[in-house]
Amino acid sequence: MKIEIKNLKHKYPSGGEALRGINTTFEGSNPVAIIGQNGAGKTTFAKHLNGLLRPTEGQILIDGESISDHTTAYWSKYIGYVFQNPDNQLFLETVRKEFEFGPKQQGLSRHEINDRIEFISDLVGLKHRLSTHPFDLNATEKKFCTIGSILMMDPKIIILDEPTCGQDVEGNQRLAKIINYLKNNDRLCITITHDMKFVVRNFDQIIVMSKGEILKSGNKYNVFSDVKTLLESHVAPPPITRVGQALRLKDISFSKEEFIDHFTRRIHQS
Amino acid sequence: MENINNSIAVLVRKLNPITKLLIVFCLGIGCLIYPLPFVGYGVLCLLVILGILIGQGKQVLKLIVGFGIPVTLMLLFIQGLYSPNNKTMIADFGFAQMGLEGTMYALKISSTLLIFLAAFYLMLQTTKNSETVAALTQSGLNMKLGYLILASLNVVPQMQRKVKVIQEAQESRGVETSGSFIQRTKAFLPLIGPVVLSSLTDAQERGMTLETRGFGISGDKPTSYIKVETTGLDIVLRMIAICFLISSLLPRIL
Amino acid sequence: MTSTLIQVNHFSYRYNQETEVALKNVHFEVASGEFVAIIGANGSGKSTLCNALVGLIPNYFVGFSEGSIIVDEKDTAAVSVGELSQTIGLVFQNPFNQLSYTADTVAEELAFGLGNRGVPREQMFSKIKEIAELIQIDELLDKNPLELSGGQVQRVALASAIILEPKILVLDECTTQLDPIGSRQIMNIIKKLNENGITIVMVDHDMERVAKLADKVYVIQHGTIVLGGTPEEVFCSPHLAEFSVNPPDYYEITKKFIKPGYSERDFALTESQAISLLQEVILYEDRNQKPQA
Amino acid sequence: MRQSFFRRFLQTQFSTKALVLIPIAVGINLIGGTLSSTLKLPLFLDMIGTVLIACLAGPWVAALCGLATNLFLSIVTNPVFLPFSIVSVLCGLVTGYLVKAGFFKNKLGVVITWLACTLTNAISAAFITIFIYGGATGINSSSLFTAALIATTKEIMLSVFSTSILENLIDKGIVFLIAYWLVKKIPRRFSSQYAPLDKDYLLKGRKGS
Repeated sequence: MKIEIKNLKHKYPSGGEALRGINTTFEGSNPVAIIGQNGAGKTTFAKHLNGLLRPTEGQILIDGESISDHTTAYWSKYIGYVFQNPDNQLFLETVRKEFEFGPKQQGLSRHEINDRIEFISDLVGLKHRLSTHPFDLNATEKKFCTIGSILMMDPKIIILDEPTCGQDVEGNQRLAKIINYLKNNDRLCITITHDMKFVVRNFDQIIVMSKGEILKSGNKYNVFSDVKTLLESHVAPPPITRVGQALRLKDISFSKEEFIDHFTRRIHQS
Repeated sequence: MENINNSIAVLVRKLNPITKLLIVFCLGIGCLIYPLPFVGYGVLCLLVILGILIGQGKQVLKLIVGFGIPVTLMLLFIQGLYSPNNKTMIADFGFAQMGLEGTMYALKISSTLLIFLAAFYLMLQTTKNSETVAALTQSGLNMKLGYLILASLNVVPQMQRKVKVIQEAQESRGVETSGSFIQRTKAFLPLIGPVVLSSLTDAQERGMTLETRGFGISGDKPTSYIKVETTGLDIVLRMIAICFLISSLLPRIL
Repeated sequence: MTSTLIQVNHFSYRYNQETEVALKNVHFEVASGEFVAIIGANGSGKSTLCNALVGLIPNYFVGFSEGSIIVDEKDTAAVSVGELSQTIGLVFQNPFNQLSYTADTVAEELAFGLGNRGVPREQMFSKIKEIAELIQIDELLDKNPLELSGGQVQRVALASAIILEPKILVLDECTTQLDPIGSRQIMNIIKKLNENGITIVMVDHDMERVAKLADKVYVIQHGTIVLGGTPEEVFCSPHLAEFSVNPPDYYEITKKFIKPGYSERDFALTESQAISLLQEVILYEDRNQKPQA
Repeated sequence: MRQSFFRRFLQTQFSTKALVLIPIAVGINLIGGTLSSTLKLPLFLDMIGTVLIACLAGPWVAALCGLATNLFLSIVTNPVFLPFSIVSVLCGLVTGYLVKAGFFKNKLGVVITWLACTLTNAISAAFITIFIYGGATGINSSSLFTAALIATTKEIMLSVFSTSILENLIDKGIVFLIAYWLVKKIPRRFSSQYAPLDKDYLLKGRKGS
């Protein structure tokens, strides 16, 4: 699936400009991270991608078809959107029922739904929790319940809004696993996040937004070596990268392994 | 609350909320007690004039026309034509006869309704809810009841915002909220469900906040940041309001 | 300065009608002026512990407890939460659930707790002004709290807790719903409060931050404290991984390169430590290799 | 003496935990109405919150919730709603006491509660409509229906009452259906905070586990 965004602009009814001309294309299955300060327009942008918000100007084409031709409910078959706060969508008494909800809307067969539950509940780590009430889950599990309920609809593109907020170590590892699964199964994952450690570990493509515009787009090496963009968008590189930059290592490092490698070279070259 | 700053508006805004409540009450009840409906319409005219003076004329008139006229017509139909008290017939419509007693009754009810409506509206436009509650708690209303009124007024808009977000979240899960009648009916539960469940958890947390801020601890008499004053004008107006109420009683007693 | 402010004595707790206990034999002490961090996986009982410290357990929540918690010589089970709020304040995750919903302005919001306490109106003004300056919300005082951003509301929540002049502040993941700038502002204020003598108990997932700020760290798992001590002791523990906690990244990258003789320390837990330590390493290596070159 | 009784009554019935439920129950009541109008359903559905709160926190909290709902409506939309607070209060009490007596545990009980509440609502609302408003509170489908009935039967009382009961049967029926469905969805973690304490000791766990 391919999403083309052409000169997308969005104005609030109050008159403020939230998006000021965005041009980009999403294609393939390399996961994309959208970063930037609060108020940069990340969520407003993402909400256009499944038709929740309609462009004031410009257009969005999904495989050549204009997004405005159908409702969000129609697009939900192809594009899944996981909201930041799980409480905004959970309302059934067991995790299993939450998982069944989406596919039932699509009219999938009982058999197929059960197969998917089997697989998805394992992927999101809730296999042993299927008969639990979603509100009895802890913060991590609750988040994965909402992610699972969207994955159950098997969308080609999935948008995650701040999935890392309030997550513990295990939650972050599981998220990484899910993002990797999506990548390997030809599904595109677009994620909004503030957690730079998480970004550099899991995303091939990064979009930096600021004041309703795309400031920079590229891989982590391009983005985090561009000091001007980082300053302008108030994005701080992950801790390891900062240490590397402070020590003036020649190559930029994003993981402990990379750092150790680069630092070893630094002390041996001297 | 619109900020019209002519001297009368400022004066009305400065009145003690209890004075205003008392005036609303006395005007309404007074007109209800007085046997003829015309006093009520007179008072209503005065209220409209007051509304115009403090820059709310348009809204008050809109209220009277939009709500008052239909109600009056309806009441005239029900009471004027079919009241069991009708004895003196004043008009004949063929299918029913119009009675004087019922017509008078209908007019009185509608005038009282409109006075309450207009006076209450003007009061709300010129008073902050928090001031009213502060005034009431200072004259003995239980803290908890005061909290309830204010919290309800503030929580509900917050919840309505939440409904919007939930609607988006459920549309993203394939819930059609704008399709056929059956589709729309089906959408009701996925929308109200998260509202109820998440609001319950919110309420629990808000309770924690109240407790840790010492809400309802026994012992100290609570104080308020909002100062409500009772001026000489307040006392004069209160006396006039009560006099109005008593004088409306006179024709009944005499 | 080393007097004990909080004393948790073999405290256990189970919520009403739950099968599992939420806290099991928790036992630790907090000294006056300390900055304590509580870390652990989600669902391990961190929030329950916070609620117990401020007296919401057992006074607000329904359940069963054993053991006791003594806060500033008061048994939390014996006094009301309201009374305890003069000693210990709580700020938690969701900013908008920490408003009283009775106030039209931030100033009224701050006055809510004072009003419940019966503080005369004249005294409210000076207190509100003082706290608003401390928490940097003076320009918000006349705004409607419901129209502020999450970060601003969280600062208002912090101010509403501080204005009651507690000796201890309990922070339950109070920055998770904020963006990096918002949480940095909050953390700076908290640091300042701690420097002013307020004891802090903070639940957090950000290990870099915990290592930088905390005097003591407790790791909690399945409702029990499994590890405790200074950040150095805790993050160097060989068992850390068993409790689903990772040390700050700085630890591993420095540990790897520090050989005896480089420096007094042999690992770093904060960014500045890491940079200065590794600079020493570079200097040392440069010096040692030059003669051979 | 009366003052202190009232105080004590407030203390026991309206703990902070119960009190904070009222604003959100008011919200649920109103949102039921707004939702059904945004979804263009021909219903009011303005009592869901009151029924829920009756199940969680008892009759008096539910009654107060009814009062607060009408107070809200009269402040925000139209003071006409104020006298109808009595209706909401009575409905809250009736529902609350029936729930307390265990009527909400099975479907038959829900039907009984529904009928009881409908009757309470219809009778009290009809009384207020007639004695305070003289028969109509505005022009809408129900008052037009009332007018038509009056024109044919010539009986004001009977007409207002029949309109009221018809309207309520359907509306409250759906309210109770939704509320019953929602009550079952309330997580135990939450409802147990309003339930009486179970009797087992702390570390022994619950019976049967």
